[in-house]
Amino acid sequence: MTKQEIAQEITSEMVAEHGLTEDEFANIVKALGRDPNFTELGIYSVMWSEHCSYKSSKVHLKKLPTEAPWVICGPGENAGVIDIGDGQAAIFKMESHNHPSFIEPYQGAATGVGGILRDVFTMGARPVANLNALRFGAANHEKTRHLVSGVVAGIGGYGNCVGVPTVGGETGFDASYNGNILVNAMTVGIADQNKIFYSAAAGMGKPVVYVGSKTGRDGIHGATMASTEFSEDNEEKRPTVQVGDPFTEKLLIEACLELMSSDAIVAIQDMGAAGLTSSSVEMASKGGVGFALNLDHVPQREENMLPYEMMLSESQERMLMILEPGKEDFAKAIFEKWGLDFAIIGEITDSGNLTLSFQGDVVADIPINSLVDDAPEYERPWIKPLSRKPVDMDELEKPEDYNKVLLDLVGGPNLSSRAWIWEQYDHMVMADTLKGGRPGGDAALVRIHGTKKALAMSTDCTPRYVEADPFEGGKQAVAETYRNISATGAKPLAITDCLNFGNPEKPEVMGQFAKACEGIGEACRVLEYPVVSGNVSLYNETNGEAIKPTPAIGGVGLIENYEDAVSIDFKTDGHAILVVGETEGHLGASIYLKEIFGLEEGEPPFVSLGQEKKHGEFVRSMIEQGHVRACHDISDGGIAVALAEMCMAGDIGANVADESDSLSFQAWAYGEDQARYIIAAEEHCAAKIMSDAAIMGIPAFCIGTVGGKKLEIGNRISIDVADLKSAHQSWMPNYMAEENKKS
Amino acid sequence: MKSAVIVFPGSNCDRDIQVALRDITGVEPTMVWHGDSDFEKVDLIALPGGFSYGDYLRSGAMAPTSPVMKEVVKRAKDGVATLGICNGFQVLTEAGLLPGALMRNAGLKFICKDVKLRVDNSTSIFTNQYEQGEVINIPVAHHDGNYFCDEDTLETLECNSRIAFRYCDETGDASHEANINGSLNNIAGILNSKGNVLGLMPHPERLIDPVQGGTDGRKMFESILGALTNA
Amino acid sequence: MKARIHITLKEGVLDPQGKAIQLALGDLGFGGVDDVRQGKYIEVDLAETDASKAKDALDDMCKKLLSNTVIENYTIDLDE
Amino acid sequence: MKARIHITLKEGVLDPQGKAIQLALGDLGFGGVDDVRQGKYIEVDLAETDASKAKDALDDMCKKLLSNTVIENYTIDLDE
Ligand SMILES: Nc1ncnc2c1ncn2[C@@H]1O[C@H](COP(=O)(O)OP(=O)(O)O)[C@@H](O)[C@H]1O
Ligand SMILES: [Mg+2]
Repeated sequence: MTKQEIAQEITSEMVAEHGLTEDEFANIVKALGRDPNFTELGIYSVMWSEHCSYKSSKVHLKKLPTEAPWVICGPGENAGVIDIGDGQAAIFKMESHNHPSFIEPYQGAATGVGGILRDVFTMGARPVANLNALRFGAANHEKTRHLVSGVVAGIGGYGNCVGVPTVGGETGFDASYNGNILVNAMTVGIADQNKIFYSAAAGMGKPVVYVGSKTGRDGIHGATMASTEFSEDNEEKRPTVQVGDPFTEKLLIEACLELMSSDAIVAIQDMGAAGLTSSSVEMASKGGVGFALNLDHVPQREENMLPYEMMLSESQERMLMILEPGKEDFAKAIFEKWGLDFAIIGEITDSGNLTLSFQGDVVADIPINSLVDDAPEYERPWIKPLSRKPVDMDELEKPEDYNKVLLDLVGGPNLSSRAWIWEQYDHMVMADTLKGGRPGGDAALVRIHGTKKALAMSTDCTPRYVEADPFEGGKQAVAETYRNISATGAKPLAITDCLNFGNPEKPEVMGQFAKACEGIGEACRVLEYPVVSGNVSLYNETNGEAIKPTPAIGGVGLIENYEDAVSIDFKTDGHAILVVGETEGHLGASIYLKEIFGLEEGEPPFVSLGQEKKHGEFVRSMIEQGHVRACHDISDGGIAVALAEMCMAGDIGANVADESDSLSFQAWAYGEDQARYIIAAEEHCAAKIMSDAAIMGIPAFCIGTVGGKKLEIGNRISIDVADLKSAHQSWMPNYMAEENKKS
Repeated sequence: MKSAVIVFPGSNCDRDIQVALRDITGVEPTMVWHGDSDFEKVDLIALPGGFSYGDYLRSGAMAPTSPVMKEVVKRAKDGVATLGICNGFQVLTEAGLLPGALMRNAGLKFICKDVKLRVDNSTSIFTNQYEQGEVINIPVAHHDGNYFCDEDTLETLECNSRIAFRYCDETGDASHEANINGSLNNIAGILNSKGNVLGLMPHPERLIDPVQGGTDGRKMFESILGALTNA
Repeated sequence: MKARIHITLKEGVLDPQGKAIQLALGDLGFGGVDDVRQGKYIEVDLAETDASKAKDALDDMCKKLLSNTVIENYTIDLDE
Repeated sequence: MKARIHITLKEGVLDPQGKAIQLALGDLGFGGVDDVRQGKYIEVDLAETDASKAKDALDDMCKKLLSNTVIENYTIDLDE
């Protein structure tokens, strides 16, 4: 692009190329009272993109509950903040980097981690844990291995170097993600409540300061790319991919935290999608002020950069802040000590405009409120998703060999061990990851440094359910994190979400979105488990094929004394095994149907939120009272898979009675009824648990005992734990070993 | 016992080792910034894990260019106890305080998990609380831990009991299968000829409290404490 | 037949390694280092004896495995 | 003045990356790949205009930082 190009008149093609509709363009002209120039068009296009403006999703997101007495800051800031006692706060958020990761899996995933880390430390928190929710295409799809290998290496490459442990997540394989993988990264940080930093700019004349890496022409239009569908030839029209520099990020964390321990910062914001544009516009808009920036002062990595490029660049590892006047030199010394760029690029004005100057000319002058408040907001048409018929299990031939079924499930793509993944992540750096909270359990447990408290974290979503019934599926995703956290003994406090869906312009997709949001909201209300931050990723479609609706939920909870926490592994011979919750044998939309029969049919299990809450509270109180030796929630694959996981984790067998009664064995063993847990406890504790449960009207049954080398369930299942483990642990490494083999 | 932890830009296990040293020696270690060319007299110098200078170019390659390393090299050569963990080990080899080099893991992937180590020298200042041949459990977390040196060096290391730790299986056998990263002779940690410098890839500072999954790392710090306070 | 392949970052793509090396050289007292870019160098020994066939195969290898064409360029030199 | 530096593993030093590439090429169906060695390629822009001074400085850089002489060799080419 040359200077002439910048000065050129705006044509309708240019408007379309920027992803703006004619109506939207007309609104720009109205807001400005004139035609925008090229730089201004670029700025509007990113601010009004789906990614930055949430234009299709806003109306639905407004319905999510965001408050609780322990919520310090809900959605709207860089990340959500909750009270975890003793004057401390947990700050967290989840974000997608789906499109970039499909194009360049290593750098896409790496920069996704970098971006979410910045969202968290920009608020004053030291990041203490990373999680990642990943969805790949079918295992046999030609691109899948390459994407898995790149994404995992990228997440590890960034997180390991920065020195934040990657402690959990989830990984699924399904053909609906063949052309659109999902890479959702979550960061959790800890701050002192009196040292939380926000983004609202204030104070006429105060300096606007740029710190971190220099600006290059990286990823210009990333935000617009995340706001359109993929087509085959998108892959060719690659915008410059951003390359992450985790070393610089580490320095940036340390430098920012060092500066934050003083009182020099008025406001601070990371430069994420749409870089300098969105960071300055958001800071100014929140504070109701104007910004005058001199682009000549922006640290630049490449030559002859134009205002358009500087404003839209998505170069990584950069932050924008407002300093108290007089503190510039003090701040500069800190950034220089850490070897980072520091530049005063402008000041706060009372014009209410974003005014950019470049080589002596004013090159853009836009009312800030028009970029934010006038951004389009659509109530896109949607239709209620069709409800599915229940599956008639009697029509299906029953498996002959239930041992094989169980081995196929725990040794298949979706339930096999993810150790191949998490062993590439440093999940112990910072030395606060608790043994029982290492990856592989229900929720990750990270001790709050220097205290007896620990955070419990889990990401969950069952897209099979959301596809079958977005409302129930939305509820279930929230409920599963609630359960995973409760199963460790921690109290679930709040969630972040990452709502991954297809093209919102399609009424069916919008219907999924609307209903899933309703379900999430409902679950949050009943469970007193509000949404404090989140992210929406739409247009996850290729050639018109949408992904399964995937509202990934990241839950965070707290345990007051980590010595009380329990893990999923069966421990010792003789412990009684209990099931808490009602087993009704629901097989619709189950993993059993999908993986054993190849069927994706039926309604998902109904989620009784009342039971979820009651059972979760009960399990937590039993753990707190010290009655529980091991605990695991029952989810994909039902009782049989949960038992197998507990045996494998503890390297010990279990002898369980076939309690199917009036249900068929398959329904009893593999049904995915919600609000259930498996508990192992010493015999006298088991009796206490059952009597307490009876008093409270909670179903709790003893189904067997821990011990031996085999998992035995009635006379249908008898497998050496060693064989279960070998099936469970070998799928991923074997699969990935084929990486370069011709398909 | 006084100790110093050297902090390079990109170090990220500096706090972990600081906590371990404080806990076990009862004395707050001095944190020394890479840009400082001098620091107070200490009994132990610790080079932490992490990614000094991003581990760009080669792991540990750039740290020796920092001002503090001139002083570290000098003191280590004068006999001050010097411990390099993970990236610290890589820095020690790059700085010439230990022989050989740490190359990319044979499997090419980053590895983070608990591994078994056999203690092959239980007389050094770093290892005297372990039994000879004891099998211990310690986490590793590295991408470049594949120890290499020339044949003569290897023989010298073997003949002089300078191999402190080897990757092994549960029975203590330093088998091929137990060799997680392709290191020559399953080497996980080595001593210099005077015995005052130890470099190892595993992270003993991550296993000092039972809730972390065990306490096999404590004994290393207890060994150092015992050796250096009695001396 | 022996091939030498150079893989370098495309122009404009951030090179954190090169940048870090440049800084370290400065710390070591080397003045006047204006820029450093780091790439890969791969030597491949091929059984193929026909230069044009070898070149085609190498080109394919670079595209499919050796280079990441999203951010890297490659050049192939054949020793003949 | 621009220099091109090649850093390669010494003979006898096992090259895990090269081996992995060789295997992967085989898996991808490329036959007849007898050996692969991976090295580094570094481009340095120097302010120095005197070739012999530049060469000396570069040699020093390679010894002190760019290569690990325990395992690596280097060569320096100067564009003049
Ligand atoms: N991408 C990943 N990164 C780190 N840990 C993962 C990843 N995928 C799965 N895990 C871990 O594997 C275990 C099993 O995951 P999942 O099947 O989702 O558990 P659950 O069904 O209990 O929610 C969890 O401990 C989870 O944290
Ligand atoms: Mg989970």
